[in-house]
Amino acid sequence: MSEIFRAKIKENRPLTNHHYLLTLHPLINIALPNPGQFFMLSVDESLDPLLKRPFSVHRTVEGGFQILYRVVGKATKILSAKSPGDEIEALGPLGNGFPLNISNSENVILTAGGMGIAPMLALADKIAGLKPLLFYGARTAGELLCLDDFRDSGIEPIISTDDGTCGRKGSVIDSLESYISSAGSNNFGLYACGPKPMLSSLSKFCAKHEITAYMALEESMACGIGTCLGCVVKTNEGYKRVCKEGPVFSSREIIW
Amino acid sequence: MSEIFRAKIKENRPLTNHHYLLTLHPLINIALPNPGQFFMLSVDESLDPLLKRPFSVHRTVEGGFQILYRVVGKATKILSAKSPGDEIEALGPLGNGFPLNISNSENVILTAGGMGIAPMLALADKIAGLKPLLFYGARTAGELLCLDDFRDSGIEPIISTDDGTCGRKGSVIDSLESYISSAGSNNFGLYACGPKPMLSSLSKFCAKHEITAYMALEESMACGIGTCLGCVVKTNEGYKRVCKEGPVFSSREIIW
Amino acid sequence: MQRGAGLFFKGDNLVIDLSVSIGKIKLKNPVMTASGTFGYGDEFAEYFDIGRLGAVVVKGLSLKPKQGNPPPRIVETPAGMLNSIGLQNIGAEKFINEKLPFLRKHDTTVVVNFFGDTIEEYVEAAEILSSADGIHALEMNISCPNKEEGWSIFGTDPKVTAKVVNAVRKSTSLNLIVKLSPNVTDIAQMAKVAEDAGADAVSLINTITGMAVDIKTRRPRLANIKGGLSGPAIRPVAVRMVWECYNAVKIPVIGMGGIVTADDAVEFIIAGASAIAVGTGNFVTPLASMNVLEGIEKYMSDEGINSIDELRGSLICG
Amino acid sequence: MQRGAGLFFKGDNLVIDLSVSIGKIKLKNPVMTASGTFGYGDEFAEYFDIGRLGAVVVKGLSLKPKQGNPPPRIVETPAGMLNSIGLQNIGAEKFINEKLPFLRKHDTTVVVNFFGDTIEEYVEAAEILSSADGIHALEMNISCPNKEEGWSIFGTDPKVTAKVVNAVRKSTSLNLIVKLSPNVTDIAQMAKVAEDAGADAVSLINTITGMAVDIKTRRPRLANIKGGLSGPAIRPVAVRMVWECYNAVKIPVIGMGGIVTADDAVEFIIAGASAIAVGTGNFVTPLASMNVLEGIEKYMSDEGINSIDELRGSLICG
Ligand SMILES: Cc1cc2nc3c(=O)[nH]c(=O)nc-3n(C[C@H](O)[C@H](O)[C@H](O)COP(=O)(O)OP(=O)(O)OC[C@H]3O[C@@H](n4cnc5c(N)ncnc54)[C@H](O)[C@@H]3O)c2cc1C
Ligand SMILES: Cc1cc2nc3c(=O)[nH]c(=O)nc-3n(C[C@H](O)[C@H](O)[C@H](O)COP(=O)(O)OP(=O)(O)OC[C@H]3O[C@@H](n4cnc5c(N)ncnc54)[C@H](O)[C@@H]3O)c2cc1C
Ligand SMILES: Cc1cc2nc3c(=O)[nH]c(=O)nc-3n(C[C@H](O)[C@H](O)[C@H](O)COP(=O)(O)O)c2cc1C
Ligand SMILES: Cc1cc2nc3c(=O)[nH]c(=O)nc-3n(C[C@H](O)[C@H](O)[C@H](O)COP(=O)(O)O)c2cc1C
Ligand code: FES
Ligand code: FES
Repeated sequence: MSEIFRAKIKENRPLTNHHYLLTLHPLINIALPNPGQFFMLSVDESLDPLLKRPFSVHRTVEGGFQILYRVVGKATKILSAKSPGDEIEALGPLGNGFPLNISNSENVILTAGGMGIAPMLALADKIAGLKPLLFYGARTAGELLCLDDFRDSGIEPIISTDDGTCGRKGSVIDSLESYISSAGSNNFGLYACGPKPMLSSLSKFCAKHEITAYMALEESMACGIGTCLGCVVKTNEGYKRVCKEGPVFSSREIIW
Repeated sequence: MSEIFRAKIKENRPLTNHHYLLTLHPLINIALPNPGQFFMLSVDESLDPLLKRPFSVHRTVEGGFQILYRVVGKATKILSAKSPGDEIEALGPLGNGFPLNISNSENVILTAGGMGIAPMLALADKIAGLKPLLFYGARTAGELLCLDDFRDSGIEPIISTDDGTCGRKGSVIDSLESYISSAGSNNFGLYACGPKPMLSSLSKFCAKHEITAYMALEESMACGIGTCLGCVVKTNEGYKRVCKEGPVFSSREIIW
Repeated sequence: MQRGAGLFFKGDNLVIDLSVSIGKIKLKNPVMTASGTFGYGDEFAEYFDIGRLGAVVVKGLSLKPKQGNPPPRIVETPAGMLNSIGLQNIGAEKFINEKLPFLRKHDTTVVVNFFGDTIEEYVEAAEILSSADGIHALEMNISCPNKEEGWSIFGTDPKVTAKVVNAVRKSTSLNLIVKLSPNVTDIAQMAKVAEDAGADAVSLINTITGMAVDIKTRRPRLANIKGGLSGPAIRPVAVRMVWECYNAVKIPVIGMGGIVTADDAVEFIIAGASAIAVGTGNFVTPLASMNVLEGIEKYMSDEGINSIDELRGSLICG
Repeated sequence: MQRGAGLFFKGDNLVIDLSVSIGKIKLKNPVMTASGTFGYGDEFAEYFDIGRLGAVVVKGLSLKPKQGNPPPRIVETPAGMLNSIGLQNIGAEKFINEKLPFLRKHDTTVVVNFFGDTIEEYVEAAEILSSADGIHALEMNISCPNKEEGWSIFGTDPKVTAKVVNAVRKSTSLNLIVKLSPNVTDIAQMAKVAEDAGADAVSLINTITGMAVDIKTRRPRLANIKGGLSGPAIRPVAVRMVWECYNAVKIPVIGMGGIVTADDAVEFIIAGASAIAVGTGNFVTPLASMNVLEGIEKYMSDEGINSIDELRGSLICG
């Protein structure tokens, strides 16, 4: 059950120059969001921006939930100027979320590129007991977020950066692939979130090694609830809606 | 010379539930605005609202100037939520302003209806030495603004309210007319600002008594600088631009 | 006061009558949903009782299922959005079997929007839909390409429009609403063509064709290159066209284009709309249609207007 | 780097060439002003050096002065505005005597927008303007009523359009830009008609006809009832139409409609515009055209694009 509701901003903390951690307290009771689910947020009443914007649940906290966001355009810029006490309208939780009952629980791997880290903390909170590994890539050291939060959950991020300023130089996929190739096992439970090129090359890698990855996709959205058919991705069963059948899909079904 | 400039909000003080006193400090040197002149203000970068909004200069103060505004719609609502330190874009000072050298300096009368009070304080500041009378009408006592500011300048407002909650019950024009009719002189210098029906009936009264009133008009504006031809009023010399030939016109020239 | 029923009583006196007639059917209030923005109604039932609406208009259906255009399919523009969904739908049959039973359970008028690639497909779809139980009216979308005549749009050539509306008219006895394309020189002429061809009502406007470019990649923002512009940005165009059609035809005009609030809706009714539809507004907030309904009630009660009939076309000119 | 001159040098190497050709004339950069939003240029000279612009296009002139429509003449709409100025202007003669000398003093191309109520008026105005010194091009506005043929718009009937453009073409040897109305079914057809009738370029879009209603008074918000919609709201429609015309004609296309920032302008150029004009954007901030010019320079330098020719029509489809 999702709801349309007003939420109070509890905190809107800058983490870097363009990343913020938003804590929202819904003014009504809403369903507890699952990792991989998302909310549509209105930033104000103006007709520009017009549509709500989708954001993954980053973490559930006492009294509400958190969103980790990057300022990229109109809505996120306005959001970044909001103060504690301000209210916004929200819709959610939406989408399917990550499947948590994956069988091969011994080698669980989280893979995040850039803002793809946002839903991973909620997931780590849920499955910390499975002692997952986290492969985390960013452009540069200054864009790495929430490292301590993962460490607090007992997960030491395996980092790569495009410019080599932290961890291994190169893409997170390179890092992951060399790990898996050397591990000598295909018994992996993989979760991933990140930019399209990353997910697409991860899908190819997984196909080759007969691994299934669950990946959270992004598409431009208008409604977020399955009615506009704006957010589709191509799958082997035709177009599916990222907001409704997703945002989490199996790497086996997406046609890139 | 008018300028396009950024200004810092020094104060944005609520006076009633829907009236605010905004103090702006331009970040560059601008010409000192004359009473009756106005500024076009952007409230933010959003395309809704799109156009700048015109506001009379209420008072010039150390470091800048003040605007007295009422929240009526989109832009004024957004403006009312601004905080000291926020910056906005402004254009001005614009328009002609009140002529200050009216000959019959012995009986100077200011007439204000509703928000028409906004430019009157700047005018009073300039011509306090002429000991003007102020006839001031509002719907109800709670909407009377800046009474003490006028008193500080030695002007005791002659008040009327539509509902009789303060001063004489009825329109400010009734009040003014009965004063003038009983004064036995036509030697008046009249300044007025207020809603159209008030200015129109004042014009008729002035025509009958052969008095000239200078009145600040309002029209919807797009550019504020005379290029769009959107803000015209009908005069006995054809359409004139409120933003350029006005906003102050002689009551003799306007065709209502 | 009883909300949502169309008739409002205060004591024993009838106070506000929200009901409106569209051809042979009566809606309990003038608030409809615009096709393609409300799915088949089921998703919205999670947020409010869709039975309170004057009518639910479903996503456009064709004879056979259609997969639509490749993504990206939507992009936001100033106070509006472009879409190139490409009329993706589950097909008339699946709709009747899987979606209609749900709608039948609600106390609202069901309007089915449909289209075809050829006149025959229009006719066949109309026939199948007319034989189903629980459909109160058909809305034919003529803003779609005509496979037989060089893929030009059915709704932009008066002769083709007359032909397709005539053919559908003969194949259904249901209330027939013709949904007009705004991408024409003379919308009033198109409304007259629809009226003459037997339409019970016209609805307008469909989206205005537009385009947006990603200046980084130098590609169109929609995979389909062009798309349909909707939302508040187009409202002034929609209100103008509704007024022109209201002055040109005798059949009811259903107005839409950029309605988000009740004030927006009232503009259309004053300009001549018998009913209005909320489209992109449903994406701004899923409660938009309810907000519009409640706001119209409030406006009428504030202004002392007793019936939509009194408000409709009441524009004072001059 | 030398700003505003069109050619950019870094050391001895030519880096960015902003100049564009419109028919027989060359603009130093593609940034023009849209008629009716820049007056006769003098007001804006208070805020920046108008000599930096590619071209100044002045408010539409007619043979005789016109007083225009009664107020209210403008109303804001979502991300746009409606205007019904009614083509108020001081007349061709007064313009030549009182305004042109000022414009001549600036190092910019002067484009004079004009119109008539009849074909004869168009021709006479064109002749008078052609004989004046310091006018580089004429832009004929065909979005205005034709007194002789039932007040329908010159620019919406291809036959009438051909007639009036032909007549003007014969009466001037100046560069002739035909400004198209977007209120038509097929804009590409209208561009072709203008090309065939001898236009050196087409410019588009003019405003889209719209309307707004004050729900309190139940009156139109414009005294003239209908007006022209402009501003960012219409940009997607304008970009689409520019692209359609670019693909249909060989003469240059000048794009406008909702340009406020350089990014907006670049969309038009990628879609095929040889030059662009800032209209309503000038009201958002009087520096809009300068911001657009500087932003285009920056975009080209960031993206490593050396000339507008390279950017124009570079849309990658498929
Ligand atoms: C299911 C889902 C979950 C998401 N979760 C998060 C999250 O947890 N944190 C977060 O920061 N963002 C998240 N996003 C992306 C977020 O929705 C966009 O960043 C946001 O909508 C941008 O809005 P804006 O108005 O600031 O930018 P706009 O002004 O709309 O766009 C600015 C620029 O960013 C680009 N852009 C817009 N949306 C996206 C996108 N989805 N991906 C890449 N580029 C885009 C545009 O093309 C444009 O160039 C998520 C998206 C989806 C679909
Ligand atoms: C020269 C000039 C000087 C002005 N000085 C002041 C001033 O000192 N203080 C002040 O509070 N206001 C002043 N105004 C009016 C002010 O510009 C408007 O109130 C403001 O533009 C409203 O913007 P908005 O976006 O909040 O309202 P909108 O959303 O644009 O409009 C909301 C409602 O208010 C109505 N409205 C809009 N503008 C006006 C207007 N000018 N007069 C009456 N109704 C209007 C609209 O029709 C609409 O119904 C002045 C106007 C002019 C032309
Ligand atoms: C995502 C989307 C899908 C649409 N699908 C259809 C459709 O299938 N059939 C149809 O006739 N109109 C369709 N429309 C047009 C709307 O019904 C409506 O006419 C238009 O959007 C204008 O109204 P609005 O501005 O309120 O959205 C669609 C519009 C949108 C935004
Ligand atoms: C107030 C105003 C006056 C205008 N006057 C004219 C005119 O005289 N002649 C003309 O061809 N176009 C005129 N236009 C149309 C503009 O030149 C331009 O084509 C249109 O506004 C779209 O561009 P924009 O969205 O950037 O404003 C006018 C537009 C506005 C807003
Ligand atoms: S965003 Fe509308 S269907 Fe997914
Ligand atoms: S507001 Fe543009 S001319 Fe006055």
